[in-house]
Amino acid sequence: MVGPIYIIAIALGLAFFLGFFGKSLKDVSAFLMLAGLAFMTFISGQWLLAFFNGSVTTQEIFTAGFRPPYSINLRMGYEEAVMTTMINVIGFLGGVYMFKRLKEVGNSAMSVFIVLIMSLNVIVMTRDLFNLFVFVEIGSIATAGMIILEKNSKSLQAGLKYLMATGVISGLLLIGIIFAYYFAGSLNIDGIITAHVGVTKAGAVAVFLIIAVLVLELKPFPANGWGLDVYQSAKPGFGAIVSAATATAGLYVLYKVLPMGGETWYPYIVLIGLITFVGSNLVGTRQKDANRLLGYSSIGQIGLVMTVIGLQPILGSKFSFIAFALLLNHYLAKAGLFWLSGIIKKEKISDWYVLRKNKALLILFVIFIFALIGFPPFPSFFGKYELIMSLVSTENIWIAVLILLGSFAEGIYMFKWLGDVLKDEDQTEESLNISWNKFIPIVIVGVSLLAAGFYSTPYVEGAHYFYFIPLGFIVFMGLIDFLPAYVKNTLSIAGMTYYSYIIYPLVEGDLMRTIFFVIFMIGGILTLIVGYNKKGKREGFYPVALMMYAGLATILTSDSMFGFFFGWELMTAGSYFLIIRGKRSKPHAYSYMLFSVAGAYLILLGFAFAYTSAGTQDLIALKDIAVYTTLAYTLLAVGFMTKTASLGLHIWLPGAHGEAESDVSPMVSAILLKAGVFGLMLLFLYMGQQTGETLLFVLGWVGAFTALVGNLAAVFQEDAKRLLAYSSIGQLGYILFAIAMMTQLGWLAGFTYVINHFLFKAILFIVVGGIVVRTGTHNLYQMGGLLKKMPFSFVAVLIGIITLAGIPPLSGFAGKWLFYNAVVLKGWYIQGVIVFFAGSIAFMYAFKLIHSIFLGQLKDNHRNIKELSPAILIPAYILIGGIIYFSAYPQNVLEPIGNMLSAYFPATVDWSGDGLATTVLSYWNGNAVLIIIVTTFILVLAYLKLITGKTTKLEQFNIAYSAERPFRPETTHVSYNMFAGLNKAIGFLIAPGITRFWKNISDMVLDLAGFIRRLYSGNGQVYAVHIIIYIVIFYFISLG
Amino acid sequence: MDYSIQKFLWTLLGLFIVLNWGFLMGSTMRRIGARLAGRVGVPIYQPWIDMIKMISLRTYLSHGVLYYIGPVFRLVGGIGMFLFMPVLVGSEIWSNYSFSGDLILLLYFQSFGMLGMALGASESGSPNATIGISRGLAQFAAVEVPMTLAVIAIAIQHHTFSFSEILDAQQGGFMNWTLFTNPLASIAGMLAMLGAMSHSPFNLVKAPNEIPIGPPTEYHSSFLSVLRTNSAIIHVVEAALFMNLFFGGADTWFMYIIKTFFVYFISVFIGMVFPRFKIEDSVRWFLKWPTVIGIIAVLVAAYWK
Amino acid sequence: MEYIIITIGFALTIFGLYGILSQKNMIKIIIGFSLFTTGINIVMVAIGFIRGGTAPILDEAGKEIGKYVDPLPQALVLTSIVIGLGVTALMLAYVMKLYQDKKSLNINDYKDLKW
Amino acid sequence: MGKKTMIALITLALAFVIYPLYQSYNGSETLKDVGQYYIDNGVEETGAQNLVTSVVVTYRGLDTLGEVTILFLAASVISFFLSFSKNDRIKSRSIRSVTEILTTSTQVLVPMIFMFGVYIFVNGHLTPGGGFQGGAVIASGIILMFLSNPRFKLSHKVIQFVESTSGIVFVLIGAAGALMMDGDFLSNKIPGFGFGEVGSIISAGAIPVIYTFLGLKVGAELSNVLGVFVESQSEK
Repeated sequence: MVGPIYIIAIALGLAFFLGFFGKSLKDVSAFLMLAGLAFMTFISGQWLLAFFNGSVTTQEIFTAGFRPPYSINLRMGYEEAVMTTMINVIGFLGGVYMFKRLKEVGNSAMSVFIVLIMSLNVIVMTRDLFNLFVFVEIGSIATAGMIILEKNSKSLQAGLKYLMATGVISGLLLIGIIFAYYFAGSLNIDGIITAHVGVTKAGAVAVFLIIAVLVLELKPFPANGWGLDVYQSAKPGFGAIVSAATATAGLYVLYKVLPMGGETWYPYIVLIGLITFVGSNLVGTRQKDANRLLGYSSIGQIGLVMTVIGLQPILGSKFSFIAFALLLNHYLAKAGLFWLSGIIKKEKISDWYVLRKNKALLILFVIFIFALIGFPPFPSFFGKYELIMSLVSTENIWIAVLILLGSFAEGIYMFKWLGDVLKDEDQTEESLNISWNKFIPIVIVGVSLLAAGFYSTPYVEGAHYFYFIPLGFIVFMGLIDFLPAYVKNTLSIAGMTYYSYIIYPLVEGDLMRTIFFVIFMIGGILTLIVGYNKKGKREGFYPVALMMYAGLATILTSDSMFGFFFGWELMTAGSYFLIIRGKRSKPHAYSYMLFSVAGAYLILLGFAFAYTSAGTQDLIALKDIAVYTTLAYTLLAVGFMTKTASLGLHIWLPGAHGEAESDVSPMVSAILLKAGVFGLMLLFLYMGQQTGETLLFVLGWVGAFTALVGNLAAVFQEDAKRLLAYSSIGQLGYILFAIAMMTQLGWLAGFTYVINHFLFKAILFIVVGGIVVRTGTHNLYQMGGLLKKMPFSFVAVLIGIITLAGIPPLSGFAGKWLFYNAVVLKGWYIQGVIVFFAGSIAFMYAFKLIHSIFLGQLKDNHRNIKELSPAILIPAYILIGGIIYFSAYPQNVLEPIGNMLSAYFPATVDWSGDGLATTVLSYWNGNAVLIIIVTTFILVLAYLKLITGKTTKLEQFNIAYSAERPFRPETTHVSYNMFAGLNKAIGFLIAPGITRFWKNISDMVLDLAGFIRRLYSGNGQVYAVHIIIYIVIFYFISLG
Repeated sequence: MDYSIQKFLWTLLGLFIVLNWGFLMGSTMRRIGARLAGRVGVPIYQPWIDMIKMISLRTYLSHGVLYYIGPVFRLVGGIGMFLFMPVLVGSEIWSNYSFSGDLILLLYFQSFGMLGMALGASESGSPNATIGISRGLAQFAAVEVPMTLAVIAIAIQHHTFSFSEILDAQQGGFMNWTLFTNPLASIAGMLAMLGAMSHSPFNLVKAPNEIPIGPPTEYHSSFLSVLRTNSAIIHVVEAALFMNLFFGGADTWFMYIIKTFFVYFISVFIGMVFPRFKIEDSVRWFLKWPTVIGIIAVLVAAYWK
Repeated sequence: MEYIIITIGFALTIFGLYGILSQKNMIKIIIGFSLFTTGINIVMVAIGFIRGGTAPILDEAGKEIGKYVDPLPQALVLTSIVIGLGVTALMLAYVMKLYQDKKSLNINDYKDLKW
Repeated sequence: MGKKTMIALITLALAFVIYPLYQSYNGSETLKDVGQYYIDNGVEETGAQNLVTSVVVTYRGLDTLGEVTILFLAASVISFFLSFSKNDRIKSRSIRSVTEILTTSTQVLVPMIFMFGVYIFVNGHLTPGGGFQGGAVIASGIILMFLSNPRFKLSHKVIQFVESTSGIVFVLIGAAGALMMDGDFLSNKIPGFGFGEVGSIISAGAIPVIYTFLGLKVGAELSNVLGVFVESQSEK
């Protein structure tokens, strides 16, 4: 095997050798450089492989034929092999990426570059402090050189600031080193570690200087202005190297040197790392310049890894996986993003929409963003999950909380950026010109990210390769994205059907899961059918839709908390992309994402508490959590409620559902929301009545007010789809209220609402969505009189709203009936009344919907409008079939559920054979009611027909209207501000206070960020001062 | 004779009685109102004449299918309410179809007719109709609150939603009437009734001088006759509902007629003396006093239980 | 003797640092850096000092004394001098370029990148 | 409180931080064992009687390699600036007038300075001094040439050549050590380079060779840096 020492020999030999080449032979020299980097990669790679196979053990490489401490020695162990390979790979790819530019500048640039990579290798391998110092210096000088590959005044300034900063800190490093030698009598790291110089005050100071400087090399917040300037002004191609390779080396050095100080230093590293992670990401929220933003993010991520390094004693056996997963994730994603930035060549993140001109790049961009925020299936997801679990289970809750805060702050700007990229108006004609040498490296890192995620699976308890099956299909759908929509639609439906078939055994026997299985999967297929009326390719729709359904399926089938969370995040990601497809949905998708991420973190914490008390990842761990019981359950409940859009957490929903595409709205409204309900139901069942007494009581009130406010807001909507969206909020309020009662009747009511809401909301959104597309307007008052044009749609909507309003004989009433019984038996009278009030309000918007669309005056521009396409009507009518069946035979559905529930709650409702349901309070025979009403209806209709002769049809405007004929439908169609009276009376209830509340919070965060970032005055000298102050403060915290 | 057919015929008979009693009551009330206003008023048999006139009209104008179906919905709503409520206490024959559902069913079945009316009227495309409906719905929603509170209070008190049981509990002397056993609930309920009957001061729904008779604006001839039939029935049934809830129900047809008349008379009488509310005022009003009383009623009932 | 040396060393380091942090003229800042590094180098030499020791050259002259100072710090100093020189040269080059760019040596004029 | 005072305070705070180091220092009587080891075995192991040299070139040869690299880097980076300032390079630099004394003395001195430099690095393993010192001296000669003749231009080709050759030779010698069985990188026990008799020019194995090339390299690099500075200068 080729010795690691040849990394140095080759690199330097080549660097010097390139001097021979004149300007003429640039190509040769450039290829030589690449060859050299490739060979370095090969050397470290083969060692890595050998260690992977276990065919070698840690090697000490001696120089000059003497043993340490008398001479310098390097070490090549497993860790070193990994690090050097990472460095060299990025070096090689970076070389490929910057190929042209390096050639332009000339041989010297290539030499500098190759020397830089070499120095990083040595920094990782060397075991000699002074040697470390020398190669750190080489690194910084080479960096200072590479900065000015970008030839402008800014990069010059950045370079000088960088030199000043590194100059100061390396001087201090030197002092530390020489005194370490003075006290330990050796420069060898191991020698110093064994010498325990830290025991004396002075020795401690020496060690402190070394550690402090190595920390500062990692650009800790806030003493890092110089580093940020480098990121911002250097060529992105080089920014990738700094962010990925240099940081990797620096982190490893810190990890390597930390033992010199002994255990006492780890907590301080944790502190520094946390401050850096949170602070840097917080300040990043205000950043508009892409490269600087990436700088903030890089520093943040490095801070995170630093934290993990500091946590090494706590994490124990899990340390290696967590640290490596997070490091690798950052390394790949950040390199990719910087390289993308190099292709885009746009400073402002708001100009990045050009990325849309190239689908492949766009997808890669998305991958990188989601990897950074820690979504599945990327390594950071596994890493963060394990990290939080371990932290909480070792009572380090605050660290966990801060880490999640930092990640959230990162999410704030990353998703803002993503939104801009996906949605911003494309104002430029110029197309991206992408040369292969820039494209390939990005693809490589992108793919490696996915692979890395896949291979992290075995390291995490509860993770299965099984979860990746749907992902594979999604990737496949992504690859065939060029096909026309109907083909992909068919494939998706087939795929989903098959997958449902596979996973059905997993839910079979568990009735609750089966119900949600039907809602998620069958509902999913039905909503996909609607997609058939879409023309063209519908690029990017199917992968994300399937991603959402895959997530839902995973939530349903997973038996471990990890699996649940995996599915949850997958579902969130998928739904985000579905929602953001809508024309005006950028801000709504953004707030949806923020709420989802925050909610997910709460859930994660809750799971961590469960894991702590039960010691297992199995979902059963949620049963009677022992530690921080109330807190844990509250966190989980609130987390799930972000998805059910309960009052206070609902502000994302109206826009997200209202602005979504016509067939996406039913997906996210009728189906997606139920995921939150499923979560809550699981939670409540595990939590039990006693444990959650107060929590449940509060949630009951929340549910009631959610129902009231949601419905009230719906009444005053003029936008058809938003009306339905608000109505969803209300309906979910009912459900929350119902299941919070924790009685059999309550849960029966809850299930009835779940099923009904799924059925009628799907119908309404499918049909209304179709109509919105047909009429080309969202506004109810611009529709009207469509009954004659779209009778089938009308019937569908009519059935929908009758169910919604809970009017007998349709199944909506079943919910109301159960509700009344449940409320009175539970004794939640007042809440109950609020809910019933909400119910009668629901009737109002139901009428407003059907009236404004189908009745009243037909508009001139709709005179020759067509009925909706079968693709829309067929699914709708299938769902109507469901409603009719449920209405006619409620017993067949509700009795089994009741029996299932009686396992958890005392049974309070029983069913006689002929469909009569009785409780101690009341009785109801849905079947009979339906028959009676239908019969009466027929009789009365016959009677009317009998007494009525031949009717003549009137013209549209032929009405008694204050003794004159109106001539314009607009003036005659009463829809706008329909319930003015009600609005005057109780409109104040829905003043947008909650929206304002969240607005203020976000403003506060941004102001804080804006205040902090004034530290970065741009003056290199000030940055040097920062460094000194940082060291002093660090000293007083650690040794003072 | 087959039981179900027998039952059907008895119910039909009951319906017939109620209908005519409704007509009679209506005209009587109009006469009383006229007298209070110092007029003579219509003859007692006016409603029947109207019916005959409307049915025998020649021209039948329609705005479309729903315009046609609307009145049917409306009437089914009225008849349904009659069907799902026992007429006479403890009488098997006169219990109608109340076995298929109870108070809760009835409360929600009110909306059935309203929906039909709303659909039919608003298909006519007349803004007056729609305005009337929107006001009606708003007021209905507000009225529901004290109504629900009263019903819940009663349900707590008697621990049932079933009419027969509520009625049984009120038998044996008027002191057992809910009116006396649970006065607060009764007050709330009666106040709600004023709204439900939508007489003045809560009749802005069909404000005769502002939007000519509101929702039914466009209706005439046989359609209107159906609506009139319904309103005749519904008035009696609504009155009967409150009678059953608060006034101990009726064990004979005679008591039935007396009590319904009395209950109905209350609402009309108040209508005579009070001016009309604006819709937002009536909504506020119902959400203020009746609601407060209702809440107290519920709390009291809950406390006693 | 050695105390004087190390005192001077530390003093130079601190003064140099003060110069780096306080001077506005970039040339002066660079001079501050040279002071800074020089001070550190002196400290390093002092660390290697042995009372009564001579230069670690084992020729006749040295052998007579038979007591040598530590050769290691001296070797390190050699290295660090060269490094310091490299850094200084680089800084000068930067400053030169910046000056050609804006015709100013005041570091406060170079704050284009901030926040 | 003025800015300067604040900075002074901050600096003092740092002084306070490192004060324990100063305090702990007491000039030692005895060597650290590493130092002692060099004194005892340095000569036998490396054959150089100047132990600093043996430490620099052999024991800590890797540092030295890094050192050279740093100079090399500095030179290369500064030479970026040339390509940098291609555009804004002022063709006609106003030339300072040079006094007779300077030119004449230069002609006399420069050769001697070069000689001296060469002497220093050739004897690096015997007497104080070595590659770096010698290189520096040579570069000082170059400065003199620049001063005496402003039009003087270094030939980059030559410089590049010297630099690269010497650098490669250094690396190769280092690698040669490693290529031998059980040998190490940068060891100076290389066949062909006898240790000779300590104290003579031809001794200490590879050290003199390395030092010679180091001297050349350092000289070349320093002069290169100077040259670049002079050329990219634009005085108006």
